[in-house]
Amino acid sequence: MNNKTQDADASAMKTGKDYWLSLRDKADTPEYRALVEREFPEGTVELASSMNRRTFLTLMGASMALAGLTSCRRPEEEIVPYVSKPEEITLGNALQYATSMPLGTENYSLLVQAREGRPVKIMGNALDAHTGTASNVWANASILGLYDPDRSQMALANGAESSVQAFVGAWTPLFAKYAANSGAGLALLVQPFASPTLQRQLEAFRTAFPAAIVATWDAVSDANQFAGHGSAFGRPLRAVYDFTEADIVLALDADPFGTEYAAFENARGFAERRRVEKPDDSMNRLYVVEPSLTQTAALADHRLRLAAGRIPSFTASLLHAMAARGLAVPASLLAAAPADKSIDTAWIDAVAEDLLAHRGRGLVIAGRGQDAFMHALVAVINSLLGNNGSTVRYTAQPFANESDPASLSALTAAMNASKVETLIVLGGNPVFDAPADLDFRGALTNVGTTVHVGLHRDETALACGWHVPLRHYLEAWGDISSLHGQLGVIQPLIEPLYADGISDAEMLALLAGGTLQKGFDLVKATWQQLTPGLTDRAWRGILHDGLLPREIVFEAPAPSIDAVAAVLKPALFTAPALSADNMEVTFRLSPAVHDGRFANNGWLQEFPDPVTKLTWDNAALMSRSTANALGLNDGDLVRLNCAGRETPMPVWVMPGQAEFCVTVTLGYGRKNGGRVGTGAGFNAYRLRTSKALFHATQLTVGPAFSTVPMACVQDHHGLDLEKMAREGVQERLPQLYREATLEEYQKDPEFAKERVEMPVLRSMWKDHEYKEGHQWGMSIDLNACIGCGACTIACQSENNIPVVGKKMVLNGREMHWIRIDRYFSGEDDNPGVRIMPVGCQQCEMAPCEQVCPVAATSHDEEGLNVMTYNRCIGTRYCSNNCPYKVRRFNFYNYTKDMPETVQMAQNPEVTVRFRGVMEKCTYCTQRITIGKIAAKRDGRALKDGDITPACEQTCPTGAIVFGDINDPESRVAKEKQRDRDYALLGELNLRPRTTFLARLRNPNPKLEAK
Amino acid sequence: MKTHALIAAFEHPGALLDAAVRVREAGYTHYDCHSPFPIHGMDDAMGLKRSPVGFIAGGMAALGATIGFSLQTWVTTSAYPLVISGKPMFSWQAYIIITFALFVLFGAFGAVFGMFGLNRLPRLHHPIFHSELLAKASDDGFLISIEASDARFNEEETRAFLASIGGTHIELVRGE
Amino acid sequence: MAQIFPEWVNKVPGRIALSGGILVIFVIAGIWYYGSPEYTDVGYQPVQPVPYSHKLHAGDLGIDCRYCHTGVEVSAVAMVPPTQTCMNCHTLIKTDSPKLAPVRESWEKGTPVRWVRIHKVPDYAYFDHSAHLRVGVGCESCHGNIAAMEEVELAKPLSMGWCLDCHRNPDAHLRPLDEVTAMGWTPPANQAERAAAIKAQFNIKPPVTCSGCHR
Amino acid sequence: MSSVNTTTVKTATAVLEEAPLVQGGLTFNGITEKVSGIVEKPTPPLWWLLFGVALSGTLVLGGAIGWLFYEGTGIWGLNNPVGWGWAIVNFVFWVGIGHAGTLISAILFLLRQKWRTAINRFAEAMTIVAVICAGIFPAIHVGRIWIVYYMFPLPNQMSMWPNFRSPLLWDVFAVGTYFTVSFLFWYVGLVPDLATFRDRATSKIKKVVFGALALGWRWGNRQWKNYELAYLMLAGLATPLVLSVHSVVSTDFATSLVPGWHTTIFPPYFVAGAIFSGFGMVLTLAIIARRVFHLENLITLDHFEKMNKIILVTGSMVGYSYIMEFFMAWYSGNIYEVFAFINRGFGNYAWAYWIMFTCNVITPQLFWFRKIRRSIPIMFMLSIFVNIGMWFERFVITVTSLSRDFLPSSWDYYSPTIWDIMTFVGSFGLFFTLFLLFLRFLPLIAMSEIKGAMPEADPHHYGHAHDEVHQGGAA
Repeated sequence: MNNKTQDADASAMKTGKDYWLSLRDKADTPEYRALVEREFPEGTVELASSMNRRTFLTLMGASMALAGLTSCRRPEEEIVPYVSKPEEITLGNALQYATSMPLGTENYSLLVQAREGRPVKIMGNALDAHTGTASNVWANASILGLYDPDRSQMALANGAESSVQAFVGAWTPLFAKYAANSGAGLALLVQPFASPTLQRQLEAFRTAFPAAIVATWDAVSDANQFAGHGSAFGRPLRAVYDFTEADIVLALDADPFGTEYAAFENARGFAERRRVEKPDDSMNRLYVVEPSLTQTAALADHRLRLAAGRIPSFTASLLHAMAARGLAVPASLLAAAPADKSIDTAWIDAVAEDLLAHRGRGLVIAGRGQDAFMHALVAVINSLLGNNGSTVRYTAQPFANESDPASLSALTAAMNASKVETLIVLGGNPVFDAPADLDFRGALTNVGTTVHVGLHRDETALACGWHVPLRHYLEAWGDISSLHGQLGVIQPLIEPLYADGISDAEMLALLAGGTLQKGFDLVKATWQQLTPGLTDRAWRGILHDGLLPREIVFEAPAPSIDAVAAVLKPALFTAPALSADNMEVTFRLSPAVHDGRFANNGWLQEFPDPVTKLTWDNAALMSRSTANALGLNDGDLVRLNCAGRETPMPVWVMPGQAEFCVTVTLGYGRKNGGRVGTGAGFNAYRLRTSKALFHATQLTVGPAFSTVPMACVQDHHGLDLEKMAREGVQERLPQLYREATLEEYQKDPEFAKERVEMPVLRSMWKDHEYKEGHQWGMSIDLNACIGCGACTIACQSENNIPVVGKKMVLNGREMHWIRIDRYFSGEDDNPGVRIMPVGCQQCEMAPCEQVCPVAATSHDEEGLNVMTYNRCIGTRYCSNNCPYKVRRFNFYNYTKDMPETVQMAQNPEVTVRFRGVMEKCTYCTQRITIGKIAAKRDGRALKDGDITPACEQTCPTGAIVFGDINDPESRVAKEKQRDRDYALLGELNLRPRTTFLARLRNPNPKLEAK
Repeated sequence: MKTHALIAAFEHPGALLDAAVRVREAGYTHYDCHSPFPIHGMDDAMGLKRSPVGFIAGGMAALGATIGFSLQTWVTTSAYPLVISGKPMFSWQAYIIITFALFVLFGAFGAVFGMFGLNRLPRLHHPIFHSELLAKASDDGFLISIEASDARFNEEETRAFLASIGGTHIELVRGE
Repeated sequence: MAQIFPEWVNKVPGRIALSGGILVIFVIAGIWYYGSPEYTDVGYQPVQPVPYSHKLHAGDLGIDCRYCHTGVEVSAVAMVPPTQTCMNCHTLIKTDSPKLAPVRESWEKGTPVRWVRIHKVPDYAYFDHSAHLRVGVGCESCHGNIAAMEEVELAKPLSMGWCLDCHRNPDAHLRPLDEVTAMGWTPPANQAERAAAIKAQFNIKPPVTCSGCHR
Repeated sequence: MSSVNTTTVKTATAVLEEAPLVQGGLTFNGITEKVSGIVEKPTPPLWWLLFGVALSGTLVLGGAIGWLFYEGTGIWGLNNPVGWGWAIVNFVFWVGIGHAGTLISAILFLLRQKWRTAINRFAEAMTIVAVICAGIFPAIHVGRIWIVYYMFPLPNQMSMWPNFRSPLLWDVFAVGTYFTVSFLFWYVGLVPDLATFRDRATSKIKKVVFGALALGWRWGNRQWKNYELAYLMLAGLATPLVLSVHSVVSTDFATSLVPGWHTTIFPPYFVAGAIFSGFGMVLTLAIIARRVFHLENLITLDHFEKMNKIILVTGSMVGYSYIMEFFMAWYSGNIYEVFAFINRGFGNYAWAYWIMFTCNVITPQLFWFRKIRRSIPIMFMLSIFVNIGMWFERFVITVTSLSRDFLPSSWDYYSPTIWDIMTFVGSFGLFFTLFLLFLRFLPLIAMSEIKGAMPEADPHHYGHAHDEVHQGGAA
């Protein structure tokens, strides 16, 4: 949508409903259906065409520069003002509203920027002490989810268009019936949540229908942990880690900085202990044991690859090694958990000694994929080491309704036994993601009345009799509770885009109470209960802040060793040997599309997996030697067979994968995933059973029967580098990515600058001096970067970066302005991982500028390397001459066929680029300009931190620092003073404004020597 | 129809060269030697001065170079100075190539159009084209034409003179 | 060989060269004049749905620009006023003027008045009203003397070159803040000194590089 | 100079004298008849056949460009590291081809190499056509073709000017100048021959057309005097120009910092390569034209042998450069530089490198043998190899360097699409279309110049002593 016609947008908002009704009609055309049915939607390029106004004008603008060659006057354009203007809106100025995003039981406190009543950008809410302005990939991308044109827009009743009102009509007699029989025959399947209002409604439902079945299901959850902690503590508690206190961290098949819960806070705490500012600062040490390389392992000081099924053996061996070194481990425990001598004993001994040397300052974490007994055992180990209460505490999340896979099994059993007459699926997509052995789709056929309430007309919606559209969280009222007990209000920031729909709170209230109530009233009522005596003024304050800071006290109960020992059995610690005939499969949540719920989000589909760098696809990850043993290569399409269940999946060779261990990512292979999600990847849920939700053995891999082109943003084409090229990469890596061990750093704090023999950096001319005014610069701390990629998506959202589709990515044309480079070093089997965010480095002596024949890229007064899209003729010479290859070219008109709703997600402060134009990171020049104007308007001086680019703002660990390098007091100037500061390819004398702080590792000397 | 010129053919380039000397020595000034290719030594034989084309080309080349250099200097230092790659506004090294290109371009224009100008070309109609003999110069004819406008021109005498220096196929060309 | 061309043909090349030269000069001059925004844009005066007179309201009645264009000092866009603003007065004054019928209709039915845009910079150029108004650039500098216009027309070319002229040398356009909305303003004799003072006061360094306007 | 001296000189030169340039006892008239006859005789069916093929190639080019304009540069195989692909390769290739024509017409003219007269017209025409083909590519390869005029210094309402520091802008001026000067040079040379056509013309149309094109040339020495000096001036200007053009083209690469591009050796190396490839193309075309139009007496084996020697020399220079590049990379000790060159020889595009090396360095060495220098089938084949090799040279430089530059994270592999191929093939169509039109309608051998280079054209040939002339001249 056009930034110059805010007035017009405003009126569109006002008459929003009619507008969207007509769009819905449009969306039902045969072309649209054909699109949805296509196997491989190739991104935007080939979608049905209609030139949008903005791009048309971009073109016109250029041709009008020919000025008057046409005799006609300019096209007439209308200004459509408000009839009566809403008080809070000042046209042209952004407004920020606080709200929260729920994801399972996770809570993201957000600040949403809105333009003329239309949310355009999501940021973290600085008032949330635990996350600050940070947010993650999913939160950032959820803005696109709001404008998803494939979101369900109207209720369906047996496939025919219907309405929420009609559903209310249909529910009323059922309500009466079940109210009378206590709910016998009624079942409710919900997704996990942590919400006072939803919890209250669910209680009301249970009270109204005591005989009804209530199940909670999410494909990936921490149920194992609850079960394990249930046996250790007698209660299903959740572990909360304090990384700031931990000197030694051991992650057992865990990804605490990646896809597991509380990842921001974990990463933040971890990074704090890595923010080494001077040589005598201390630093933590991270050990990782896992079957498949995770984002967490990329940060590890030591990593051991081990099949998921053997992690218990490792843990037992560790326990024995610690016992041998003086840890008082009860004999019952040692007997129940026998050691496994076949695992690298030197490694185990080193970890054992390290943990023992840091009692109370160590931390052992079991991943959510590990079985319940492992969580119990780990709780005991932490307790024995004295870490309990120091680095790890426990809590039950307030108002949380956690996922319980057993409840889904019970529900399906009841359905199959025809004990369920009416099933209501509130959110989620169980037909797609329920364990394959439950055959949820088949079970549905035994239920008389099935109701699905969801955002999309997905697999479950089509399998149910009723489908009721759910409101997106940005257009509904709700509330939320965090792990820390902080309460947040979810507020609608926009009138619902589609007239027909219902929020989850409203739905639950309807089910429990039989009448349709307003979401706002439900939430307000809950909060009046929560905070007795809530005044209007206080309520407005809460709505303004979006949250009510509250801290619950975490507990540190002692685990019952006897109870844990009773759970453990030696049989649990003997994993069968893996071979080509009996491989292990592990299931992983997608860092992009989650469990499949974000499959129709183009930004996320095109988001490169932080470790594999794959986009638009998942794959069967296996090690080089496993692939060789099976005679397979990248992109080979094979059939994975796990105990009789089969799914096709392309192979991707992944360094660091345990032998005969295949890892697959969930969430792909949607059949009714919308125009973007349908057909992307392959469905791994087909292999997943309720007994083995995270890892299973008995996997066999069939021969290749086809190939799939895999869109990897690095090593495009899955190009296997020749030996010569591999050596070349390894040779230059120490210069590009500078790192040292803590010890080396202490000996030589200036090591980063000495990694390259620098010539004298002198120019043959008098250099331009950037001394006046603000001079912008950036510093990226490689020691703090966890490679999560939130910056990539935040940037995409802020800067209107188009999604180009799989075909284009395959051709090396992805558009991300800031990418996360990932390199492997060392051995293929267990490589070191190097992660480095690279955007435009804003070189002072930018090589791109001098080669542009039309001066479309040049420097501004503040040292920015600016790119003027409307001047660009597209020679691509600048990109060729950029040593960082951060410039991106619009090979096609990528926004040509952007659906109107998606256009609403565009940031009006940034030009939408037309075909044939080069683009790149600008340090968010629009934010700089707006920040400067705002300061001038208010008559104040800009201060450090007033202006933050989207990447810095969203970075969970504060690895990115931006500011005025001309101000010696600014954070960035200080960062750049640090001894670890270095410029990527600094020897080229381009004087990049972005510099990096070299990474430090803290290896255990005992293991390093080996 | 008035008389334009007398035109005569000679056997070969050598004969033409000799004849040219004779014509000059006889005091004729409005005459020309026509040949299918330039004949070495003919300028001396006819007593012609060196062509000024070189000066025209040289002057134009200098003009081109000046325009090129000053345009670039003006644009980058005065019209719209932009910081490009941190280099000085006045980057004379970078201007050399375009300066040189315009030097050559203008020089070539000077040479070609200077030559056309000096030769009064294009001139599609010329009385000499009434001559039947002239076309031989396209092929293998070596001709001398003496124009009637010459002070010494006398149809009879000149005809006899041409014959005396070896001219054959003597033709009277009549203009309009 | 015979004469191929008649004698008059000899004059043709010269004439072609001459007329070609003249033609080229005319074409260049034509493009220069007719192609420039001074010609193509300045004077654009479309018919508006309501014959609103700025001369009457801003000139004769002396209503300040900011009464209606409320965004001008606080936002990038000056904002065309909502119907509500019109009705503030016109519920009392000229309540049945036929000229105001579209406004009343808008107010009653809640449908906006669809004005025709006159002042427009391209989509890729970002102009911020507040940034200019707050440092003393008068409305008139870009819009002309609106108070003298019965119906608004485009007074300035709004081209990039025109913007740059002022960004490079803003002195003639800087006023004390309380005079920014004044129309028909003539610079005082000591404008140079006053401009220097205003520049110092607001630290005015108008950007002349690309990022000043393009994002 | 006495007649005795003249005889001495004659005797002395007889030893050094090479075989006559024009064979078969052709007279001035014979040359006129031979060359004019080609145009005057009815169009041979073979010409129609070739023209048909070439014209369809041109249509393919038009189609490919049309689709390009409609869809954007995305239809090509370009990607992020490889921003320049076949379009730029073709551009450099065609510009290089053009160089032989100017070299033959200008440099050999200044060096008084009379043998040039048999092939210079033809080579110049090839230059112009090749530069037309070349000029297409920089124009169409840009993303927004409709504003390509931003590259010209035109006053505009944006107050914007082009960036004179950009080698691409230098290209615009250098190639534009090159085309203009080559065209003027060619046309000036054509004027006397057009006058011959005019004088021989039989139909009214031909008379008017050739009459107008000949501008009223009268063969008079008063015209020849200015003409000769202008021609000399043009040769003098074109000589540094031709050397500069490919040097400027090489700065597109040499002034960048891409390893494999950033090389000071490029200007001379590119010029040598250009002459090399240009002679290869002249040879290919001359062999065909000689055969088709029976020009054996005008374009002799000696001409071919001389060209083959130039190919041998320039091929060796190019080969030297290839080796020197490796040496300099190794000597620099810069890991990116070293890698760029090892990658050329042994990386993902090694196949292209070795095609290039074989065709440009190894096979031309066969020209050390006189027999091969004078064997038409073998030299024809080798000339085609030269063209293939030189196209690959540009491919190797452009694509290999870009595909793997500094940061391995951005490395990618470039492959052309059908549209790249169609555009390239189509450019050959255009080349041959224009060239065949030239062959059909214009004198493909410079009659006037070749006559002037014959011994019979020298007044001394007739045994005449010119003492008096010289005295007269001095008087």
